[in-house]
Order: sequence, then C-alpha cells, then structure tokens
Amino acid sequence: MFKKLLVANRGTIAIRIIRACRELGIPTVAVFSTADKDALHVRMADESVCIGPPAAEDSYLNIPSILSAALTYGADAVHPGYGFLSENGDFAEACQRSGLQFVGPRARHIRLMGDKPRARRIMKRAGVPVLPGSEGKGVSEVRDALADGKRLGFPVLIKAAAGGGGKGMRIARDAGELERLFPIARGESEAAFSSRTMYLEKYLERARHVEFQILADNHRSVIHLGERDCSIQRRHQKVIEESPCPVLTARLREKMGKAAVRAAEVVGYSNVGTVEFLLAPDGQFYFIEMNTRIQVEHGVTEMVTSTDLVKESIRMAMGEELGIRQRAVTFKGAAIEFRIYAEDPERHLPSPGVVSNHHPPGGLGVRVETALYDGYRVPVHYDPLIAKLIVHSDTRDLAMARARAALREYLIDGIKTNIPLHLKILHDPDFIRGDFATDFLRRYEPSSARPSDADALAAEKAS
Amino acid sequence: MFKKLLVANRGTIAIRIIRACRELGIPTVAVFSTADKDALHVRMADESVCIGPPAAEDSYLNIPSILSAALTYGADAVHPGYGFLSENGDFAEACQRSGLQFVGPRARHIRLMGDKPRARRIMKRAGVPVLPGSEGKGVSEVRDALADGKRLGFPVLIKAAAGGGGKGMRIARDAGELERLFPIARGESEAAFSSRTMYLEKYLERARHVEFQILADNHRSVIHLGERDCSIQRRHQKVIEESPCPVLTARLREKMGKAAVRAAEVVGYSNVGTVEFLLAPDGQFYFIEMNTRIQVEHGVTEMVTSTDLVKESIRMAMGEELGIRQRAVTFKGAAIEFRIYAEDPERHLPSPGVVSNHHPPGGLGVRVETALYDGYRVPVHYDPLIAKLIVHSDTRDLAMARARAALREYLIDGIKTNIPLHLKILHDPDFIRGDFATDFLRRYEPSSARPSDADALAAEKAS
Amino acid sequence: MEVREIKSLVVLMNEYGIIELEIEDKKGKVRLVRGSAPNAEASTAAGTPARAHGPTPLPRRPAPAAPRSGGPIAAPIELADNQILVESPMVGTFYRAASPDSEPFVHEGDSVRKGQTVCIIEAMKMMNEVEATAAGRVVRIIAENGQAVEYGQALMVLEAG
Amino acid sequence: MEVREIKSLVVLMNEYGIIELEIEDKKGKVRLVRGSAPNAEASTAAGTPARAHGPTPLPRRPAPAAPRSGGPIAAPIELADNQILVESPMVGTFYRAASPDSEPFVHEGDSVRKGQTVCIIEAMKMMNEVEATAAGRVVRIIAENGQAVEYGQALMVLEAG
Repeated sequence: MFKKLLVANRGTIAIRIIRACRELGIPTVAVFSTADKDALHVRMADESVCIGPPAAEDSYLNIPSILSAALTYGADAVHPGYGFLSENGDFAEACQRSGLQFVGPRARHIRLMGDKPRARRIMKRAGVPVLPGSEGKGVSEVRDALADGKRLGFPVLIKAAAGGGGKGMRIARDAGELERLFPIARGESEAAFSSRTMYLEKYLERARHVEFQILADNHRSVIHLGERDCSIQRRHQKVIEESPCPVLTARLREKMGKAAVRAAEVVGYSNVGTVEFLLAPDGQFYFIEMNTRIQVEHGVTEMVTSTDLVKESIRMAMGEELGIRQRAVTFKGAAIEFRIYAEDPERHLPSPGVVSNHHPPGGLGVRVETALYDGYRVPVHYDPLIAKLIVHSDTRDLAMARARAALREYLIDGIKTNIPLHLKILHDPDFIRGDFATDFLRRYEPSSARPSDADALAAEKAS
Repeated sequence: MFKKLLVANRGTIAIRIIRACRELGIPTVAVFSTADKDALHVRMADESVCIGPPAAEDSYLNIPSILSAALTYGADAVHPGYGFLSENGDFAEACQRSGLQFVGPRARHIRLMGDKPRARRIMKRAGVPVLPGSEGKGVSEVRDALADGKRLGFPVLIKAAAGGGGKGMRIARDAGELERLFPIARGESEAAFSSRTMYLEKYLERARHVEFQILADNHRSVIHLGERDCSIQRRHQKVIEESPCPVLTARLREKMGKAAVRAAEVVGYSNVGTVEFLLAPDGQFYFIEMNTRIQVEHGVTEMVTSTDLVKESIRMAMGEELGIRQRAVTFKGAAIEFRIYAEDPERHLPSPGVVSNHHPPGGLGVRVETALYDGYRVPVHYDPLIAKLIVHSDTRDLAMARARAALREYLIDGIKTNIPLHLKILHDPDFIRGDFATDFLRRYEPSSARPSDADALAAEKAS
Repeated sequence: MEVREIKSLVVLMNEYGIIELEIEDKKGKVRLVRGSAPNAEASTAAGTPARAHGPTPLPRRPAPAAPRSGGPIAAPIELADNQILVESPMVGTFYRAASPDSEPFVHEGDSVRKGQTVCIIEAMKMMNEVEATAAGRVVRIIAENGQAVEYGQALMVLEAG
Repeated sequence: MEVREIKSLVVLMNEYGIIELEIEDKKGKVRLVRGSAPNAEASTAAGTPARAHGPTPLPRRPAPAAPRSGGPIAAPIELADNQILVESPMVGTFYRAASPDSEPFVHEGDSVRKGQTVCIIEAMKMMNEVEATAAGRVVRIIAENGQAVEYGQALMVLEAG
C-alpha cells in the first residue's frame, strides 16, 4: 500500500482521487496554485501544498514544483488525473526517477501513444483497423499533404502528429482548402506542441465517437470494460457520454473490444487507458488514438460495470493483479454523463463567478462529481468543467427520464451553466432515439455565431 | 398511468416519491402544514396545497383535508409514504371510496396486519414460525398475563395488540416485573391506540432484527427482494440498516425469504410490504410483524437489487404485473444506510434549527436522500429524520470504507446531527465484524443517562 | 386574479429575474416580492427551455414574501388597522352562493353580522359554511367563485364599522 | 512554531468553535482568525471522534483569514510600513545555512544588502539560494531550519533602514 499519494491535479478529478484514497486508507497531499487556495480538493486532502501562481505552467504543469512537493511532504506515489501532466512522458519518467510511483502507464507508453502517426503504424501492424491516412512519420510540407489528399480522396482531416485537445486540426473538403488550411494547422501545432509534423486522415461523415475502457495490470493481463459513446461534442469538448453506445450490437461490441484489448496488449500497456474509435454508419470502425490516463467520462463505465476505475488504477500501480477476467465483466443498465460547464449556454462563453444556492440533485441512480460548494469562486484560469452528473438506470429511456428529473433539481446560481442545454438535448427526438453523430450539437449553436466547418469538425477530436 | 398523484407526506420520503413520479411523468401535488411552507417537497412538486396548521393531527393526519386536496386539485392517486396515514386502513378505504387509487395494499390487509395477535394467528396457521406468546386475541388483565408469562417462561415482552412505534412495550424479567409493568404498558396502549388489548411474547436475548422486502402485484405474484439487517437501533429508532445481513447464509436467506413470501401470499397481499423477523443466535427465526408500506430503509434493497421500489409501488397500484420472477432477483454487493437525525449525538435530544453549510457527500456508490437545503429551518413538529446516506460497494468492508469517507465529507451546520455517532459505530470492532444484536447501541448511551432496561429494550420494536 | 394566473406570474418573475411586481386591477392588487433573486441571472438565462423542462425553482432562504399563491404564505395582502381577513378553514372549492342558481351570500359593500354565512367551501362533497368572525362591511372578495382554495387562504376582507 | 503545531491549533479552533486565537512566545506571534465559525456548534460537538474519524472541515465561504498554515494564505503576518517579507519562491525545505556545519546566512538583527543570500530552499536535491529583495535588517526569521515550505510562504521579515 502506498504511504502517501500526491494528487497532481485540481477540480472534480482531484476530489475523485482523494475519495478513492480515503476508501483505500491512503493519506493524500493536494497541490494547488494561489488561485485555488479555497478549492475543495485543498480542504479534503490530508495535507496540501501551494506549488505556484495561478498560471498552469507555473503550478499544475510545473514538474519540479510538483516533484519537490511530493518529496518534501513524504509522498511515494503521484496520481496525475486527466489533463495537465497526465499525458506527459517526461513527468512520468521524472516521478519514477525520484522514487515516486506514477499512477498510470509507463513513460514509454505515454510517449508512444502521444506520437499519433507512430501509434497508427503500430495499430495497423497489429491488425487494428485505422483510418486511411498519411503513411510513415507524417507530413510537414504542403506538397506532401496534397499528394496524400489526392490519394485518400476528399474530405480529409488535417491533424497534428503530437496533437491533443483539437489543436492543429482542420477539415479540408478539397485540394484548395487543404492548400490553404494546412499551413494554418501546422502553425497551431508549432505553437502548441513545438512540432511541424502533421498527418492526414480520411474524414468520415456521420461517424460516432465510440471508445473502449481498458484496464491492464503489470502482469500482462488486459481487459476492456465496454464502450462509451461520446459523440455529443461541442468543438473540443465532449458534452454528454453514455454507456452502452445506443447502436452497438453485442457482436460489434465484442469485435471492437477485442481490437481495443489488442491495441493495449501489442505495446505491453499497463494501468487504465482508453482506445478511441470512429464508428462509421456502415458499422466499420477505425482506431483514432489511445488516451493513456483516466478519462473525464470514466464514471459511466463505473456505473454499468460496478467497477471503481480510480481505485483500480491505484491498485494496478501498486503492482496488484487484475482480479477479474474478460468473461466475468458484465454490464448492467445504461449510464449517461452530463458535463456541467461554467459557461453561458447560449453564447458558449466561460462564466466564472461565485457559486450560490448550490443544490445538487440526489436520490437513486444519481451521482454527482463536483468540486463546488456554496460561496466558492470559480476561477478564470482553468477548465470550466465544474461538475459531472451521472445517471444510471435499467434502460437508456429510464436513464434519460432520471436525467431530466435530476437536471431540473440541479441549482447552481452565481454563474451560468450549460444545464439548460442538457435539458434541450434530453428533449431532442434524435437524441432520444439515439440517432446522432459527432456533428449533432451543431444544431444548438446560436445561428448568429455558427462556427465555421473547420471549427465544428474539430469536435471530432475531443479528448 | 395516473393523471396526477397526491403525496400525502413530507420530508425525505415526499422527495423520494416526487422524484419517482417525475421519472414516470406523473404530475404531483404536495400537501403541507403551515410549518412546512418552505419545505423542499412543496417546491419540488408541480402543485402544492396547504392542508392545515403545524400539528400533525390537523394536517398530515387529517384525512378529510387530504382527500379534499386530492379531489379539489384533480389527483387520481395518493401515495402515503411511511408514518402518518400510511398504515391507516380507514384512510386507504376513504381514498378508494373517493375514487382515488391508494398506492399501497388494500385496506383490509393494512387492518389485518395492524392487529398483531390476529397476524400472529394467521402466520402460525400458514406455517410461518412465530415467537411463543399469548394465544387468541390477546390479554387485557394482569391475571391472564401472569398465566401466559408462567407458561412462556421469563423474560417476556409485553406488547400492544394495536401497537407500533414501541408504544406500550415493556420487557418483564420475572412475574413481579410483569405484574408491575403490565398496567403501565396497557395504559400507554390505551392512550396511544385506544385499546386495552395486549399480548405477550417470549423475549429473545441477543437476537437480530432481520426483515424481508416483499413486492406483490394485484395478480397474485409475490416475490421477495432479500433482507435487511436493522439491528442497530436506539429505542424506537432504527439507526443503521444494511443488506445483506452479515450473518445470513444463502440457505437461511432462502428459507426466511420463502416464509416472508408465504406470509404475503396467505393473505393475498399486494404492493410493497416488509415481513419482520427476529433471528436468534441459534439460527431460528420468528415472525414479529408485517409493515404494510414502504419502509424508511427501502433504499438499501434498491441498491443491492437494482430495483426502484417506489416506482414499483406506483406501477403495482396501477395494476401492472410484476415484471420479474423470484429466480431472476439477483443481489450485488453490500449497501448500508445511515439515518441522519437532527439530534444531539451525546444527549439524544432533538436539535431543530436553521441549516447552514449544507454539503452532502457525493461520488461513486454514495446516495443521499434529503429534504434539506441551505437556509432551511428544521421544524420542531415532526420526526427528526433529516437525511439518509446510503452507500453501496462490492463488499461490506468496502461499503464501510466508503461510508467513513462519505460521513467525513458530510457537513450540516446550524443543527446537531448524529453523524459523529455513525463514525464511532463505523470504528467499533463488533460492528466491523458484523457481530451485533438489537442491544448494540446501548454501549453508546451516555453513562449518566443510560436508560432503563425497559426503555432500551423497546428498541426491539422499531418500525 | 386566479391562483393559476398568480402562479404564471411567479414563474415569469423567476424566469426573467423580476424582483418585485405590483399589479392593480378591478379585482384587486397583487404585490409579489422575491426575497432573493436566485434564478434570475444564473440557472435560467434567456432562452431557457420551457418551464416543463426548466429547473425547479428551489428556495434559497425562506423569504418572508416567498412566491406562493394563495394560502397563508401568499403575497401579503395589505390590511388597514380596522380590516380583518376571512380565511378558508380547509382545503376545498370556494363558492359565493349555496347553489349555482342562488344569489351570492354577500357582495362587496354589504354589511354582515358576526356569525353570518359569507361563503361556502365545498370539501368532499360537503358544503361548509364560512361565517364572518366579526361584524363589518365586505370591502373586497379576494377568491373567485369556484376557485380551489387551501387552508388559511384569504377569501375576503372585512372592515369594522 | 512549526507548521504541524499551527495545524493542530487550527483543528482545535474548528472543533471548539474558536473564532480568534493569538499566541505569542519567544519564537514569534501567531494570530489565527476564522472568517466564520462553520463547524463550531454543529457538526463537531464536544465528544466528536478524533480528527481521523471526524468530518473534514470544509470551507463555508472563502474567508479572508482562512485557517491555513504557512503559505501565502497563512495566518496574516502583521507588517509595519517599512517592513517586507522574504517569501519562498518554490516548494521545498528551508535551510538557514549552506550545510549543517556552516554558519547561518543571517541572524535576527543582521543587516543585509539587496541581493544577499539569506537562506536556501532545497527542492529536488537542488539548493536554491534565496536573496534579499531589498536592503534592510532581518527583524524576524519566521521559518524553522529544516521546515517544509510551500510556494509564497513567508520566511523572514526585513525592515528598511
């Protein structure tokens, strides 16, 4: 058992990790920036350390500060959560070098999956279907991109090899657009990732985002815990995730699940991870990438499989064996997660402020993950995700009914949230039927501010 | 489907019923006394009606007022919740006469099970084990009680034939005590139930309170949903309930479950109900009574069986058939409920007041049922039960760990609560081992105010 | 003004963040004051889905003038020193006359004796006569004929004299 | 006074509803003020189980003088107009000397030049020298030798002149 675990994150995932540690009996150290001195995770942890000023680069992304905090306060393990340093191979390596157990995969797996063309090559060799796209190490020049575009046929998606969070991503519907947009996307990639390397993928119309949860121990056992449909996205943000995917047959689930497990097995992956696929209307599916960390939406998988993924990630990091085999994994009912963002639901602008009248819903099958409390000031410096509402019931219809009831109960004043948008979606006939793809949310864009194709389609790559 | 349902209750169970109706799409009418004008159930219901002044007899127990409210506001169904009119046969009958569907069993079943000696006779005839006790219609005179006492052997429990809530209950350890206490108990029964009829039961030492949840449709299908161990009681109040019972074997569960189903079947029972047993240390079990309504602790059964009992009670009342057979009922993990009372945990005195800093726990496997909100004034007029925390996990040990974490998170200021007592119990080695009986909580009575035997043992009959 | 009209006003106030609202027409005067403006800016921004989908307005703190229609907790009815209310003793339906064909028991402006029947509340098919608790003049009939009323709801204003 | 001592004081204050606490001893003066008294009466009554079992004190509203030990959000240190703080630029361990055998960089009462090394913060086995940001006199050394310090934590008080 770990002696003490440092939580290298903030917000809802920090709360989630602290709760798991409390259940396991592991003392926790929270880290925080000066902007987060009143944050809930600071109060809930057994100890807390200020690691820097508000800007994330100087605090939550500041590797020396976090390592120094872990060593100074006597931690022997670090949980990175999601975002921030969770997919930074250097951080994972620095932890191990400092004698701290990193709760996540090995540094080389983080790096491998972070290099998207390389991950594509490995998956292709392993027989996991990948989208037709650029071969080899990617392309940096417009000339090579145009050649790839012609070979693939338009539309194509321009992506950054070191990509993430939708940055450096554009859709090109013809050669002219590709010629115009490629340098823009490459510029974004240079700014965000210091990398000129891009790659092209065939763009799939009307595809769904379907990802599989992987759980792997250090002893080469790998299982999947079913899928999540995360097609309801707005630009770089997933908004609603659910399990099971409303259109997946048992047969297709088995096939995709096997592909996901193979993707993890072929590289010797360990800990939690997610293999993301695009699912075409014809039932074909394609690997897009693997996320080497716990996901925001892990909760829906926890509900339908009765598995505590965060506790499992800590157990795996301690070297324990998976206690469950693939055939023992069962799925019960349907779960849906609604991400609550501090934003104006009409204009999609962040809405920081002081929370009042905080009254989360409760009752049977209603789970709330939040770091809010009455009087808390939502800071401007970080992600606007302030809460996750997860509902679970016997069927998707019943889960939607439960979600409508719960969202009507949910009160958060002082800031604007996207709760009204969730309620609109829950009354949308296409959503109710389960008939949607990654472009679904475009219909709820304010007409005056409808974003360009390029923007909306960047939604395809939400993390 | 009902057109509109009137919720003839308040507090957490009113919230629970309104949530179920929202999921079913049934509009609700809340009723309230003038003391409850700011209560949460009033705000959550679609409509609300003031039915009288604070005293329960004039409002929540006022049958004409409630019926008038239902008819005036166009309801066609009434859910009584628990307490108040939920086990009043006259109310159930008056509802049906007024054309209102009563969500519960038929009036005659309420009356039958409310007459304890009669229920004992019927169960005995049906082969359900009952405790040795008075035969026939009970006893009213000390002389007859003494004869029964000699026949049974001491200690014996004196109970009221029309009993409930621990009133008119005393333990007598010898003939002298019986002679002295019988008139006192009979006096209590006369005051509370206008009935001089009492009965005696053999008093079982070190027994556990184990009850079975029954679900029955109007078409003679009856199933049970496993048991709840409710041995952690203080005087007339259950304090902690859990499912499964930590000491029940699969074989004993099947045997007791069959007895419970038989108890319901033999009278033609319908809707939800609970058959209560005492379980002796030798594994023998004895019927004590049947509660003909939803119980406070129904939530733990919901967690381990994934059944929505309140929605089921409404479905059954609409005449729908049970969708599930006994063999399809499965149990998953362990669930524990902690009743949060507005009371001083040391002195066990009610603690009404204005709630502030209300911060209920959340996350995986944590369910809160409460009618509290920040700024709410807990009224002095009603039951001090203000919230129920229900935790669920794979095993009892994991559920206890989750409960400790959740109770540490739970903040309710402005009033005193028994949360500290729950945390003490969760660190008690006997509780942790599952080694306890109905007298467990006596060890946490303040020594200066340790109640008399008679008081403490009345705990045996908590509803 | 009927209960449902007041309810819809309250919903409107809540949705558009109105703090205070005063309406005076021939039927009387309604003044609604929200103790705080919980949903004004935040949960229910412009463009919120209809009430049926919208968040339930929950109380922040029990405001003295909480937005309830009718009943003892209703919008306060301002009374002069020499005025008293006739309140409903039960839940039921308010009728001004003994039967649809009969003349109303009282009209605005009528003088009444103490103990005189001023209206009827029908509850459970029973007609319950409501009597004036003091002698005086009926200055205002607040409830509408046939309206559902709750316990303690103001029905009429009597003025001593 | 060490961090853990202050922490236990804070827990005490919280448990027994103490609003303000001031301690002065030879090591210095500690003044703790709770902005509100959230847990005073209610959740943590007398007889509450030990801290390990007890409810976590959660914030009511971010109090200006929230009970945190050390760091920029610590108990406020009262400064005269001509005084400034030397704050820790990083998380690490505070040392007054370059090595266990060396003389401390400064003592209380010493005068320092701007830019003069006044202490060391060890982080990740690296010794980081902390320099005086202005010339002045060291009037108080707040941190203990070998103490864990966080970003922005007050280490010393300098007085101009």
